[in-house]
Amino acid sequence: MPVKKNTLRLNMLAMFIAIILLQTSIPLIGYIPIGPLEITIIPMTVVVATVLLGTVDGAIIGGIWGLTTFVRAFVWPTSPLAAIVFVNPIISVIPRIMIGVVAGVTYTYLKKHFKSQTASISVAAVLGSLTNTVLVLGLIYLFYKAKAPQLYQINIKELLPYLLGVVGTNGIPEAIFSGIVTPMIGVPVKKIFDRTGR
Amino acid sequence: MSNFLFGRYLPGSSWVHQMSPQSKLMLSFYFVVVIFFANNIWTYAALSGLILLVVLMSGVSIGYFLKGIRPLIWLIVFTVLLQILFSSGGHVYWHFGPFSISDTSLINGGFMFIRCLLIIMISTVLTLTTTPLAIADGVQTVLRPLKKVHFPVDTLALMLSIALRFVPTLMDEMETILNAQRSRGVDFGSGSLRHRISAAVPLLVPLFTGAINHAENLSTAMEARGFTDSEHRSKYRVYRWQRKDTISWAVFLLIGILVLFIRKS
Amino acid sequence: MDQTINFKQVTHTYQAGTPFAQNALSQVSVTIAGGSFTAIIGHTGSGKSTLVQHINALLKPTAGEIKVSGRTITPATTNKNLKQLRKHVGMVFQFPEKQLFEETVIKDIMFGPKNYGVSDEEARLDAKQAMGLVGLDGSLQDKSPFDLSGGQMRRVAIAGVLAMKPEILILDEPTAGLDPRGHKEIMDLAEKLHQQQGMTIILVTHQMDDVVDYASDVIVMDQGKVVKHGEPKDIFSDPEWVYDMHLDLPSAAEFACRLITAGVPLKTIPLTIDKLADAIVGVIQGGQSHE
Amino acid sequence: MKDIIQIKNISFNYPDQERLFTNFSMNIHEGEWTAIIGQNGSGKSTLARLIDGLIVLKSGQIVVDGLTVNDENIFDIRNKIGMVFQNPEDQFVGATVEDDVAFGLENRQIPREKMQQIVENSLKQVGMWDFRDRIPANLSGGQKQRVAIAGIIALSPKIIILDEATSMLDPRGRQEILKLVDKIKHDNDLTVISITHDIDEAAGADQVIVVNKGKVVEADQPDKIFGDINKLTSIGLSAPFTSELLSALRKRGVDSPSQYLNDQRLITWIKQLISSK
Repeated sequence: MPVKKNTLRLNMLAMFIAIILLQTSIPLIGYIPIGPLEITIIPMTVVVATVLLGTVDGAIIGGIWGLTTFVRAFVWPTSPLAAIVFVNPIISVIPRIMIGVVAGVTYTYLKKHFKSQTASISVAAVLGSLTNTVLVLGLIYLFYKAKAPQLYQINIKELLPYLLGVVGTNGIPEAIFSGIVTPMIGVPVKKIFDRTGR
Repeated sequence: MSNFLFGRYLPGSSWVHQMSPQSKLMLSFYFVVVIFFANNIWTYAALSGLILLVVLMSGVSIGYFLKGIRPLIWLIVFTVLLQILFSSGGHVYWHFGPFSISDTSLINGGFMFIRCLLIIMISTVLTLTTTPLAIADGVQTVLRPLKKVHFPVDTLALMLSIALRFVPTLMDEMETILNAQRSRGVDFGSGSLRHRISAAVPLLVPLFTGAINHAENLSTAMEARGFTDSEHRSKYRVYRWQRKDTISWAVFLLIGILVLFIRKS
Repeated sequence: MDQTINFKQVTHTYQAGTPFAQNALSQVSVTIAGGSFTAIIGHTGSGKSTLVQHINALLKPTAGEIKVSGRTITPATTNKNLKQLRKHVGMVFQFPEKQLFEETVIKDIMFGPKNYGVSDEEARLDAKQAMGLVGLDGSLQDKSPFDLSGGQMRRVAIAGVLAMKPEILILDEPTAGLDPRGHKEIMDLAEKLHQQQGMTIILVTHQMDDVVDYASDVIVMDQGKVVKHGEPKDIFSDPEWVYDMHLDLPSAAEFACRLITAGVPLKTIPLTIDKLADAIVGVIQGGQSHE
Repeated sequence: MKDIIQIKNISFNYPDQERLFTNFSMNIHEGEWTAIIGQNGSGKSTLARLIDGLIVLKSGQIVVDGLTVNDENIFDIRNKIGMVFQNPEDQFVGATVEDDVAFGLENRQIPREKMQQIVENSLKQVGMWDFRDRIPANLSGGQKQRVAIAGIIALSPKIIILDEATSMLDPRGRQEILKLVDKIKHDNDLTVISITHDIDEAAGADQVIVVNKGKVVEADQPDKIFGDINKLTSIGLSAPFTSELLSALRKRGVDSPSQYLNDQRLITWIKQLISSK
């Protein structure tokens, strides 16, 4: 139904925010624990939102996830890692925003040059997911290389290899699965979405 | 399943309940910042005293708080252990590779424990005494000055309020979808990693398409009720600044200054 | 296999042990006969949906036990090995079209059988057969389910359950939101499955006309308890009681009550239009013979 | 009687889809309850959206209370029309009951003091004032529809359109909502358009418009339409209970009228039949 674009956009964003809030609270649809690690499927949501709504809105949804991560790091951390790392708003928010940006730019580019939507979404998802991992890693390194973090007077420098290891081992399978599963979600959902835009 | 962060609000009419959400929000933030400056027994004592006062004024039983902290206890223990094992300096009792235990690290570990507790306590008071909606309104009020630079504060607030309103709806739908796919033979939460991640597809596709339908129908309904844009609307729900807010701010500021004076420089 | 479903002293409490605890079923003992067409009625919140979700162990009892197809479900039942049970007990939820997710109609219908380890070819055959059962044209199989009309989508979803070849089929308000034609098609399908395939049908509904038209057994629930269990004529014989349960009478029975109030001497309360017409004709002819 | 809505020769289709309406015309009388019936996919709901300007017309004209539906008049027209939609969940915008009723008032920038009065008054009219601080998750479908109706009363419209507003409710909830709308119609002198496939509801309307495949099949009083069971079933609808009963009696050799009788008249007729024998 051709309702006004701004109303529809407002509500689409609201629904995705609601979904992110659900995913950060319910493990089954947000995190898949594997041993001591966990693979999060929220980047897939951010990528799907980006594919539907565009780069800017994807970045907004990513940012909202980041803010949720930041607040929860204080109130209700999902893992010890979160309690240490994500209390820094730059580490919790910026990489999440960048998922939307990178996935958006990639998807927009690929969509123009390649026919296969599945492939476009897949590549956008892999790059989006990797962006998250690389940026979180990079920022941890940047922030904790030199000085101890304010909150916990710990000498994180010693912890650094461990942190990088955890994030890295999470990040690789996360990217692979993002690439496989995101198109399986994104293609049918995009179909429905395009129909509402008419 | 519905008993997570949204089920935490406890209705009541205590002093803390009656404060405006924007000042509760700002004071919680301020309190966390002040915690960063605490570094000796006296500063922690002052802050602990303050939080005790807040808990008393919230009318919520202490037992309820402790219950809330229980699931986080391992996390706190882990963080404290990290603190103990990795902080350096002082008289070293034991060390192995990168790990060491010293008198300083033990004291730091203790402070760490109190610090975690304080942060959890203040945020718990906030969520127990303030509805998610009021928190969203509080955010809107706090961000209001940004309107001057054309930041769409009201749009953001409306978006947030609609999102919060739809969380229970989507959660119900998700539960139904989960049950429907279980009935079709999906085993959630077991099997290989690949299997477990693929299991997200029959959950998320219906969840997303449902959400898109909600967004579309809601847009139609909103426009039928005269909605055009979010920046030109009057506001039904207004939280007024009260004397309780002024008094609370005064107390918090006082303790803040006190902490700055008695901290180890 | 014996399809009888046996509830023994089943209690279910949602969020047990929290301040939000809610008793949804209390000490329910009831037997649903294999091969029956049983309707479960009761006002919103009476525990109907909670009851049926125990039959395929989506919910487990807080106390008591359920026997289904030779399996016993108790509070200690784990989530493992429930697959076989769930294959036996097909469950069609309210607005089942909301569970569709696959690229094509046929893939979506094959999803269930494949989860039970059936080969691709076999799943495809089962799916095609299910499409025929629900009256979906074969030409639709490669379409996206999202391109179909609402009524067709619902039939795809039902086919997805039937393709698993269940012996017991639970339908939770299967006609909600459909127009009269769609309504009749779905209900006729349920009857066909019951009569031709001998399936046990359990229908959760608010539509009393469907209860008298299709069901042989009725379970009435109120506040988490089974308050009556019997044939439709037993259930609706006491209109006062039916209204006390916040339920309606079938249209014919309701109209009959109004006729009686208006002074028409009907001896019983007929449940269907035909019976009502017979009764009225009876009164007319009875009147004639007396004169 | 004045026609409060005139639909003149409209045509419409969704992009990439078959033509839904071709040269479609109909009128709605002021102060009446008009039922528009037809099977799913017959275009009933689209019609409601066209009248409220929620979808843009391709050709033809719709006039609502003297105003042509176009971009210029759209807000005046939406002030005159209140719509209740099918899914109770998807029209509840506010976080709580009172916030939701206030939503339409906020859009019109009504000052807060006045809003509080109107919200209270509207919620009392639908019997939901005691539920004012509930969140939607804790309300039944019927209660949500009541709130939707309160949100409409708050804007004092002249026309209420029920777009299958009761189709997702249980029979009790359905009756309660219809009774409520009827009361509100009388108290406020409103015109009601009910889009429905509930035949027994349509049988109680002042005027019935039967729509099939984008055309008006019939527009008349229920008496003239509901006698013919075959015609109704041929377009996917069912007949009202009383017509079914008359037909069953006819089959049993009872000489029964072919026109539609409502419940009361049928009871009277049966009584006469018995006493005359």
